[in-house]
Amino acid sequence: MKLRLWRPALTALALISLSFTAFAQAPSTAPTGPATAPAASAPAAPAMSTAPVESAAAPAAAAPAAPTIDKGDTAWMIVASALVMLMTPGLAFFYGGLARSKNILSTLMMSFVALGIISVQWALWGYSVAFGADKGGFIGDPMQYAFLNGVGADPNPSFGTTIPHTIFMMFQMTFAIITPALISGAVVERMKFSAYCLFILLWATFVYDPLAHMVWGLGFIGTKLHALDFAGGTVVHISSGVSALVLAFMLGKRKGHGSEELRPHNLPMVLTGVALLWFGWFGFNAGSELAADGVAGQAFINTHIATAAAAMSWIMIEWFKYKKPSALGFGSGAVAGLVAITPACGFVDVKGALIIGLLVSPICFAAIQMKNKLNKYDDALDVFGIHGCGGMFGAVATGLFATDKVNSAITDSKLLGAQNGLFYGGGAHQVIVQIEAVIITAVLAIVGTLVIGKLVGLVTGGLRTSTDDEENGLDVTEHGEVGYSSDTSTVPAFAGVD
Amino acid sequence: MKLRLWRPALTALALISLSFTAFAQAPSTAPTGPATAPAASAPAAPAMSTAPVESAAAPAAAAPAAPTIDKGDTAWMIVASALVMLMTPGLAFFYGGLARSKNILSTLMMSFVALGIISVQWALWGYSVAFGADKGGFIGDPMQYAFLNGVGADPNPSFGTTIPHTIFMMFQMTFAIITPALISGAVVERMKFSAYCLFILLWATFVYDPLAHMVWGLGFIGTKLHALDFAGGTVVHISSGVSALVLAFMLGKRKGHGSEELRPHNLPMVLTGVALLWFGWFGFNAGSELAADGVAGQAFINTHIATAAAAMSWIMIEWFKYKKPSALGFGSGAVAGLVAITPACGFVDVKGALIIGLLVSPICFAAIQMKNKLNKYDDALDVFGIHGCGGMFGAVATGLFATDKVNSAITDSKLLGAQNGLFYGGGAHQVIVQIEAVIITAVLAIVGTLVIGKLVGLVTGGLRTSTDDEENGLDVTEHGEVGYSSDTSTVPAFAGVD
Amino acid sequence: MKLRLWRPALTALALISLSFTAFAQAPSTAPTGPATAPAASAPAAPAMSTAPVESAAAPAAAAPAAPTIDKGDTAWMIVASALVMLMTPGLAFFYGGLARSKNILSTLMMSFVALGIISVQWALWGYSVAFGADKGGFIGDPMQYAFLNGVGADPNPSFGTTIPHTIFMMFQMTFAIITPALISGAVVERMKFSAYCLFILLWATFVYDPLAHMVWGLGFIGTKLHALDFAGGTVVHISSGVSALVLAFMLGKRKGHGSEELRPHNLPMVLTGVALLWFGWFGFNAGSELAADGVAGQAFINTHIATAAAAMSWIMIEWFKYKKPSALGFGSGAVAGLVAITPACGFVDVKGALIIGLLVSPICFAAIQMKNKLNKYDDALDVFGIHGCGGMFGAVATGLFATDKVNSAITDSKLLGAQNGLFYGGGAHQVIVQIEAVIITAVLAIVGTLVIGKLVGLVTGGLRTSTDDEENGLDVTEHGEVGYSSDTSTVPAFAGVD
Amino acid sequence: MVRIEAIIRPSRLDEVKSALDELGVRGISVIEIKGAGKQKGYTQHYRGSEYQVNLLPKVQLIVVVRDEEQERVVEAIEGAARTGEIGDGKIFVTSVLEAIRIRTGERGDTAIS
Amino acid sequence: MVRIEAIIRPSRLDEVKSALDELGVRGISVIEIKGAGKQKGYTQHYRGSEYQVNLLPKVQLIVVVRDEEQERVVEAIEGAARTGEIGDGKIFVTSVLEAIRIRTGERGDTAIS
Amino acid sequence: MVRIEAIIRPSRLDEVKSALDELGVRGISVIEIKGAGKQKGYTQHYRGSEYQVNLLPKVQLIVVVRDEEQERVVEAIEGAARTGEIGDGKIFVTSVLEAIRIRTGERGDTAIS
Ligand SMILES: Nc1ncnc2c1ncn2[C@@H]1O[C@H](COP(=O)(O)OP(=O)(O)O)[C@@H](O)[C@H]1O
Ligand SMILES: Nc1ncnc2c1ncn2[C@@H]1O[C@H](COP(=O)(O)OP(=O)(O)O)[C@@H](O)[C@H]1O
Ligand SMILES: Nc1ncnc2c1ncn2[C@@H]1O[C@H](COP(=O)(O)OP(=O)(O)O)[C@@H](O)[C@H]1O
Repeated sequence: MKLRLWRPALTALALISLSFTAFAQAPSTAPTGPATAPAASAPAAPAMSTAPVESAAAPAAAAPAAPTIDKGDTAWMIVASALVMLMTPGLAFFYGGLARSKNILSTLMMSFVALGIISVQWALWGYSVAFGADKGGFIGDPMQYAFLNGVGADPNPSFGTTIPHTIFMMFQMTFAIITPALISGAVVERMKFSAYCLFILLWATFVYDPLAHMVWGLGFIGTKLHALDFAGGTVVHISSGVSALVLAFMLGKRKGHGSEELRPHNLPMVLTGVALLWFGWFGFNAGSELAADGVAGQAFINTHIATAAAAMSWIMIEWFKYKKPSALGFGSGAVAGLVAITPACGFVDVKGALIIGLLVSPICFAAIQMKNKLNKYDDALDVFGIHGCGGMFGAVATGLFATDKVNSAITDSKLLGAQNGLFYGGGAHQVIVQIEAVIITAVLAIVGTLVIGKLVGLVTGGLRTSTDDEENGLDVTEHGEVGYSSDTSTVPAFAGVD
Repeated sequence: MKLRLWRPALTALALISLSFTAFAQAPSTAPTGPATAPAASAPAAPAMSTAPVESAAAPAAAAPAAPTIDKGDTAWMIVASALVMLMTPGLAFFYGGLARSKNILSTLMMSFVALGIISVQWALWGYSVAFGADKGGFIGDPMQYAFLNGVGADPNPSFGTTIPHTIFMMFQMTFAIITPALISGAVVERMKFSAYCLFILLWATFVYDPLAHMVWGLGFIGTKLHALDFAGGTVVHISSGVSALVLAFMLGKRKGHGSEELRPHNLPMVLTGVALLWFGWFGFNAGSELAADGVAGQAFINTHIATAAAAMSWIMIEWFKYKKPSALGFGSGAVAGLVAITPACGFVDVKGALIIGLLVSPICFAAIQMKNKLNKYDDALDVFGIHGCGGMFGAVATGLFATDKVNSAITDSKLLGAQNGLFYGGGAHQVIVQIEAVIITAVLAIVGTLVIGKLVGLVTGGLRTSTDDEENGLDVTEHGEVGYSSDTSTVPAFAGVD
Repeated sequence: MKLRLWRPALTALALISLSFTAFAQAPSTAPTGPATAPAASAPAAPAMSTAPVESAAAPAAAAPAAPTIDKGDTAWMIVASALVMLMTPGLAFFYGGLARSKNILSTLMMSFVALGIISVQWALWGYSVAFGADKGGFIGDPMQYAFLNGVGADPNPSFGTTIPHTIFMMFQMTFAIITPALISGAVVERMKFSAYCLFILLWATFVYDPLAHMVWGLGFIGTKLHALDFAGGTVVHISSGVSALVLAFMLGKRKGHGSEELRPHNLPMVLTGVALLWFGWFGFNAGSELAADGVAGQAFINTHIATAAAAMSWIMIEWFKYKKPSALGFGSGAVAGLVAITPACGFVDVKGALIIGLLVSPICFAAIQMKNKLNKYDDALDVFGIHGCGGMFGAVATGLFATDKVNSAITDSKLLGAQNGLFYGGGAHQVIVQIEAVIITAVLAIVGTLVIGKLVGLVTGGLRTSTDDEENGLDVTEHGEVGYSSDTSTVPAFAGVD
Repeated sequence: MVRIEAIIRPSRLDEVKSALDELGVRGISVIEIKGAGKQKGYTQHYRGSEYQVNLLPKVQLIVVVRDEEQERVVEAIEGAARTGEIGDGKIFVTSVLEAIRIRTGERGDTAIS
Repeated sequence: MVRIEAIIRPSRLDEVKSALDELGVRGISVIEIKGAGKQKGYTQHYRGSEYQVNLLPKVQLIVVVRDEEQERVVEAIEGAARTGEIGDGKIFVTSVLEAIRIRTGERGDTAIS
Repeated sequence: MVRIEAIIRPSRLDEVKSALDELGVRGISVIEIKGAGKQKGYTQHYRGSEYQVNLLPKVQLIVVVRDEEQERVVEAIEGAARTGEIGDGKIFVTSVLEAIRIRTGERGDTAIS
C-alpha cells in the first residue's frame, strides 16, 4: 500500500504540468480527427451499452453512422439533456433559499449565469477540449469541434453511437454548465459577480474540460487508469467541491459570520430546488448510459433508492441528535445521496445503492460539523461538505460495490477494462484506482483554482465586494434589484421577503 | 340490485380477514415464481398493449424476454416514472401553500418524507407484496422480490413486457409513494411527525400494497371481479381519500378551527403544485399503458381535456355563486379532474373525458360544502372531498363511459375481460362491478386505517401534538426550523412569510 | 422591392375578408376529408422529417398509417407535448413575479385559465379550424374534427405520420393554449377577468386557429407563399405580441403608471418562470420536428445556444449601461432568445443560432427603451417588446440564415419549397417572403384584436375594472382571494407578500 | 386623547377586534411584530448550527381614543386578549397632543370619531 | 420635540416623502401596517368558506421634529396624503421627552437635525 | 414609565438584545421598518426604468421601563448599536401614562417587571 501511494502522487504531479503544456501545444498540432479514435476510445465511452462495440467493429463508422440512429435512444437522450439542463435552475433555488433574502438574486444569478457563459464557451471551444481527438491523454484537440463544426446529425463515432452527435454534445454541455455553478455555493453573499463570471469561464476551460476529457473523453484516467465514474463523481462533484473549498479560503468569511446568525431565508424554495435536482438527476445518471436500455434502468432505480435512503438517514441523525428531523436535513441528505450514487449508479446493484445512500449522510453531516468546529473557512452552503465529501465517498464506494453482474462492460477489457468492487470479488485493485482518480482530480482542482483565482483577483481588483456592499446585500449593490418588493413602491418588502 | 349488494359487502369482509391471514402465511409458503403467472396474469396487466398477449403466447418468456425490449417504450417509461416521482413534490407544494406559514415545512415534509420511507419500503418488501406471485388473490409473495432480487434488465414476464423490469418496478414505486402522501392533507397542522411516518409505513404495507396487488397485481379485483382501473382511481385516490377521512376523525379538529380563520398562506405555491401535478400526471395516466402507443395517446389527451374541463367547471360554480372565480378554485377543479379521469383515461373517448371533467367539480364542491355544513370533522385540505369523492365518481364513471372502440383490451376475454360502459352498450354490469370495487376499497381503507391508526397512537403516545406546539406551529416544534426567515437574524420573518 | 411591397399589402387585405367569409361558409360546405390533402399538404407539414414524403408517396395513407407508428417518435412527442403544456404555468410565474403582489393571482390566472378555456375550445372546434381540410387556404374545415371525432390512434396522414393522431393534436393544442396567454402580459393589473376570458376564446378562434392553418395547416402562407416558420415565430409570437400592443392601447395605462413605481414583486418567481419556459421550450422547438431525429437534435441545440447567447447579451448591455447586470435582464434576454430562435431553430446552423441570440437582446432592449420614451401605451410586461419584436426579428433572420445543409426539406420542392437564407446563397427572396409573412400576421392580429376587443367591450360593459378595484388589486376584487396570507387570521400578510 | 398600544397574541386579534366593535371603536391600526419577555422561545437547527429564538410573533394594536374612553377600551382589550398563559402581552397608554383626519382636515376628538 | 405618526394610503407615500423633502425633513421611518376604520373592506372565499376582511393595507410614517416644525410638517403630510376619499388616514402627534442620535450620542434637537 | 423607541441597524439587533439582557431588561418588542435619513440609498433598474430607493431596512425596538431605568437602558442601546457610520439610527423617549399586563391585569411598574 505504501508503495502504491507513490503512484497517485506522481500521476497527479505529472498531470498538472503536462495538461497545461499539452494544452499549450494543442492548437499548433493538426487535428487527427475522430476516425482514428473509436477503437481505442470505445472503452472509455460513457455509453456502457453495446454501441461502442459496434463502432469498434467498424472504425470508420463516422459516415455510415447515421442509419444506426435509434429513435428510442434519441428520444430518451433529448429528454435526458433537458432534464439535466433543468438541474441548474434547480441548484439555483436550492442555493437561493439557503442564502439571505438580500442576496437571493445574486445567489440565483451565480447558477443561472453559468447557463449563459458555459453554453457559449462549450459551443466555441469547450466541447472540443473535452471530446476532441485525444492529445497526450490530457485534453482533446481544441480546434476539432470549434464552433461545433462537424457536430451534426450523424453520431459521434466514439460516444453515443446511436444518437445524433448534436444531442451527445448537448447532453455533455449540461454537465459542463452545472459543475462550475456548484462552486458558487461556497462563495455566495460576498464574491464579486464580475470575478465569479470570469472565474467559471477559466475554470471550465482549464479544469473541467480537461478533466472531462481525461475521464470520459478517452483521456488517461479512463483509458489508462481505468477508473470508474459512471455519471460524474470525480469530474463533477469532487472537482467542484474541492475547488469550492479552495475558493472559500481565498475569499475569507462573510461579514457577520460567527456574530450574526446566517439562516436560510426561504426553505420552501430550498425544497423546490431539491425537487428539481432529484427530478433532473434521473437524466444526469440514467442518461449517462446514452441509451434507453437495461443499464439505464439500473442507474435509474439506484439513483432514486440511494437518494431516498440518504434523505432518511440524514433526518434520522437529526432525530437522534436534536429530536427534530428537519426539512433542510431531508433536502441535504437527498442531495448528498444523489452526489454519492452518481459515479456508482450504473455499476452497482440495489443493495450497493442502499448502503451508499445510508452511509453518505453521516459522512457529510460529520464533515459539516467538523467545519463548524474548526471554524477556519466559510463554505457558506457546504459545497465541500456535501459535494466534495459525498463525491469522494461515492467514487471510493464505486470501487467497493461495482459488479459486472449489473454492467458487463466493467470487466470487459474491450470496454471499461476495470475490476469488480472489493465486496464483489474484485479485490482491492479498483478501490485503489478510484482513490488515485480522486487524488488526481483533487490536485487538479486545487492547483487550477488557486492559479485561476489569483489571476482573476488581479483582473477584477480583488475577488470580494466591499463590506458595505455585503451589508446592503449583493442584490442591490451588484445587480441593482431587490428580490421581493412591496406594493408600496419605495418600500422594498419586509425582511424574510426582501 | 338488492341481491347484488350482498356481494360487495361479503367480498369486502372476506377480503379483510383473508388479506391479513394470507399475509401471515405468505413468508412460510414457498414462492411459486412468476413463471406460472403470465397466462393468467396477462389479463390483469395494466399494460393494455399487445405485449401481454405475446407473453401469454410464450409463457416461459421470462428468460428470452430481454431481446423483446422496445427502446421507444423504455424511453417513455423512464420519463413517465420520473414525471410521477415529481408529482410528490408537486403535492407537497399544493398542500404546503394551503397550510399556514407556521406549518409550511411540516406540511411539505409529510409529502417529501414519503419519498424517503416508501422508496425504501418498496425496495425491501413493498414491491413483492404488490407484484409478487399471487397468494390467494389478496397479496403477492412478500419474499419473491425482497431487496429487489431478480428485478433486473429483463422484463417482468407479466407486466410491461417490453421494458426492463427495473423500470416497471420504479414506475409502480412512484405510485406507492404519492398515495400515502395524499393522506397527509387531512392531518396537517396537528399530527405528530413521528406518528405520521410510522402510519404511512404500515399503511403502505397493509393497505396500499395488497390493494395494488388485488387490482393490478393479478389479485381478485382485477382478475376475478374484472373491475376497470386504468391508472389508480381505486388503488390511489379512493384508498387515500377514505383513509384521510378516517384519520381526520381520529385526530380531531385543529385548534382554532371555527374560531380562527385558517387561510392558505401562499396561493402561488398552490398553483406551483397544481402545475407540477398536472405535468406529472401525464406520466401517471399515459404511463399506465406501459408503452408509447395509441392507448397511451388516448389516455394522454383524455387526462388533459378532463382536467381543463373540471378546472373551468369549478370556477364557473364560483362565478355563479360568488361572482368571483378563484385561483384556488381553478387549482382545486384541475386536481379533481385529474383524479376523476385517472381510472377512466385509457378506456373512454374524448366525449366521456369531457363529461367526467365537467361533472366531477360540482360533486367535489358539494362534498366540501357538506363538510363545512356538517362541521363534524376537519379534513384540513379536503383530501376526502377531492380525492375520495372525485375518485369514487371516476371509478363509477368508468363503468358508464368505457368503450372498446378506444381500448379493445376492455372486452377481450384474454385481456381485461370486462364490459363496455352503460352508455356504450355494455349494460349496467360494469357499473355495478365498479361500485363493488369502490366498496371493497373503501372497506379495506377504513378498517386498515382504524387498526393502524390505533396501533400507531399507542406506540407514539397519541397521534397529535400538544396544543402549545399547534399554536407555535409544527415547523418550529416538530422540525426545529422556520420556513421563511428575516435577514435580521433573530427575527423570523413576518406573518405571511413566517 | 417597391413593386414587391404591394403583394403583402394586398394579400393581407384579401386574407382578412376571405378568412371570415370562408369561415362563414365552412359549416355549410361538406367536409372533403383529409384523404385529398396529403400530396398537397406534405410540403407545409411542420414535420420536416421524411414522413410527409412517405405519406405523399401513398396518398391514401390514412388507413394503413397505423403500422407506421414509430415508438421512439411517439415517446418523444408525448413528452414534448407535456413540456409545452408546462410552459403555460411557466409563463404564469414569469408574468406573475413581474406583477405587484396585489395582482399576483389575477396575473397567474390569466395564463392558467387559458389551459382551461383553450383546451376545451380546441377539442370542440379549434383543432378542426386549424388542421381540418383546407378551405381556400385560410381555414380548415371546422366540422371535420369537431369533438375530435376521427382523431384516434392512427396517424394524421398529413402531419406527424409516425405518431398517433391524438398526440399530434395534443402537441398543437399546447401551442394554441400558450399563445393567447402570452397576450395577458400587456393587460394585467387592469383588465376584467370576464372580458379577458371571452377575448381569448374569440381570439383563439378567429385569429390563432386560422393563422395556424395558413402557416402549418396547408394554408396559403405555408403552401403558396412558402414562408418558413419552424416552431411558431409568426403564428405564436408575432400574433400575440402585436395583439398585445393593440389591446394595451385599447385598455389604456394602469392607474399610477408614471406616478407610482410599478416594480416586480417577486423576481425569484420570475426566474422560476424562466426556468420552466426554457425547459418546456425544448419540447416546443425540437418537438416541432414531430420526430426524434437529426433535425430535432439541431433544433434542440440551436434553441439552447441562442437562448444562452441572448441572456448574456442582455446583461452585457446592462453591464455597460448601468454597471449592474440584473437577474431580470438575464431572464428577459433568455425569453427573447427563445422567441427569436423559434421560427429558425430547425433551419439554421449553430453560428446562425449564436448570431440570432446575440442580436435579439439589443433589439428588444431598444424596443422597451423606446416604449418608456414614447410613454404612449402601457404594455405592462413588455409582450410586444419581447415577443412581438423578438418574433419579427426571428422570422426575418430565418430568411437570412436558413440553410438546407441543416434541413434538406427547406429547398426540397416536394417539401417546403423555400429558398436558402440570404447569407447562405439563397439571395433576398426568402427574406422578402418572411417579411410578407410577418406583415400578413401583423395585419391579421391588428384587425382581429380590434374587432374582437370592441365586441368584447360591448358584451362585458368595458374591458377594464374600476379604478377602485385597480387600487385594491384584482386578486381581491376579481377573484376574492389574496395571494399571500398572514397567520394572523384577519391580517393579510404585509406588502411584498400580500 | 390617548394612544392605546396593545401587544397581544396573534390568535386573539379576532376576539379583540370584535370586543372593540361592540364598544363602537371602529378605527384601529394593526402591526405584526415580534416580542420577547417571560415567555420562553425555542431552538432552531440548520445543518447542525443551533439558534436560540426568543422573539415570538405578536400583534401590536394602536387605538387612539378620547380620554374618557380609555378605561373601557383597555378593559375590553384585556378581557378579549387574556388567556392566562405567559405571553398574553401588554397594554401601554400614552397621551396624544393632536389628531388630524387627513381626508377632512378635522382636528381633535372629531378626527377620531 | 414631537413625534408625528401619520397613517396614510400606500399609494400616497411617494408624494408625502417629496413633500417632506421640500420642507427639508429628511429623517423618517416607515412601517407597513393594516388599518380598519370607516373604509369598507372586502370578502374572500376559500373553497366556499367566506372571510370578511376589513383590515386594509396602510403605511405608517414616523417623523420626529422640533416643536416649532410640527404645524408645517403636519400640513405637508395632510396636503400630500389627501385624496378626499374615505380611508385617507390619520395623523397623531405625541410629545417626545428625549431624542438621541446613536452614531454621535447627540441629544435633543441636534439629534434629529 | 417611559417608552424607549430605538431605531437601529438590523445587524446590531443581537448585540442590543444581549446588552439589555445584562441590564435585566427582558421585555422588548421588535418591528422591522424602513428608514430614510442622512444615509444614502441606492438605485434600482428594471428593464431600463430607474428607481431611486432611499428607504433602507432598519429595526425598531420598543422597550417600556421605569423612569429611573431610562438612562441605563438608553446608554446600553447606544453602546451596542453604535458603529460610528451614518445610519446608526435614533432613540426616542416618550412618557407612558399607564401600563397593563394583560395576563394578570397588573398595572403600573409591576406590569413591566
Ligand atoms: N417592557 C416591555 N416593553 C415592550 N414590550 C414588552 C415589554 N414587556 C413585554 N413586552 C411585550 O409583551 C409580550 C408578552 O410579554 P411576556 O413577558 O412574554 O408575557 P406576559 O406579558 O404574559 O408576562 C412580549 O413578547 C413583548 O412583545
Ligand atoms: N382611532 C384610530 N386609532 C388608530 N388608527 C386609526 C384610528 N382611526 C383610523 N385609524 C387608521 O386610519 C385609517 C383610515 O381611517 P378611516 O376611518 O378608514 O378613513 P378616514 O381616516 O378617511 O376617515 C384606518 O385604516 C386606520 O389604520
Ligand atoms: N427625524 C426622524 N424621525 C424618525 N426617524 C428618523 C428621524 N431621523 C432619522 N430617523 C431614522 O433613523 C435612521 C438613521 O438615520 P440617519 O440620518 O440615516 O443616520 P444617523 O442616525 O447616523 O444620522 C433613519 O433611517 C430613520 O429610520
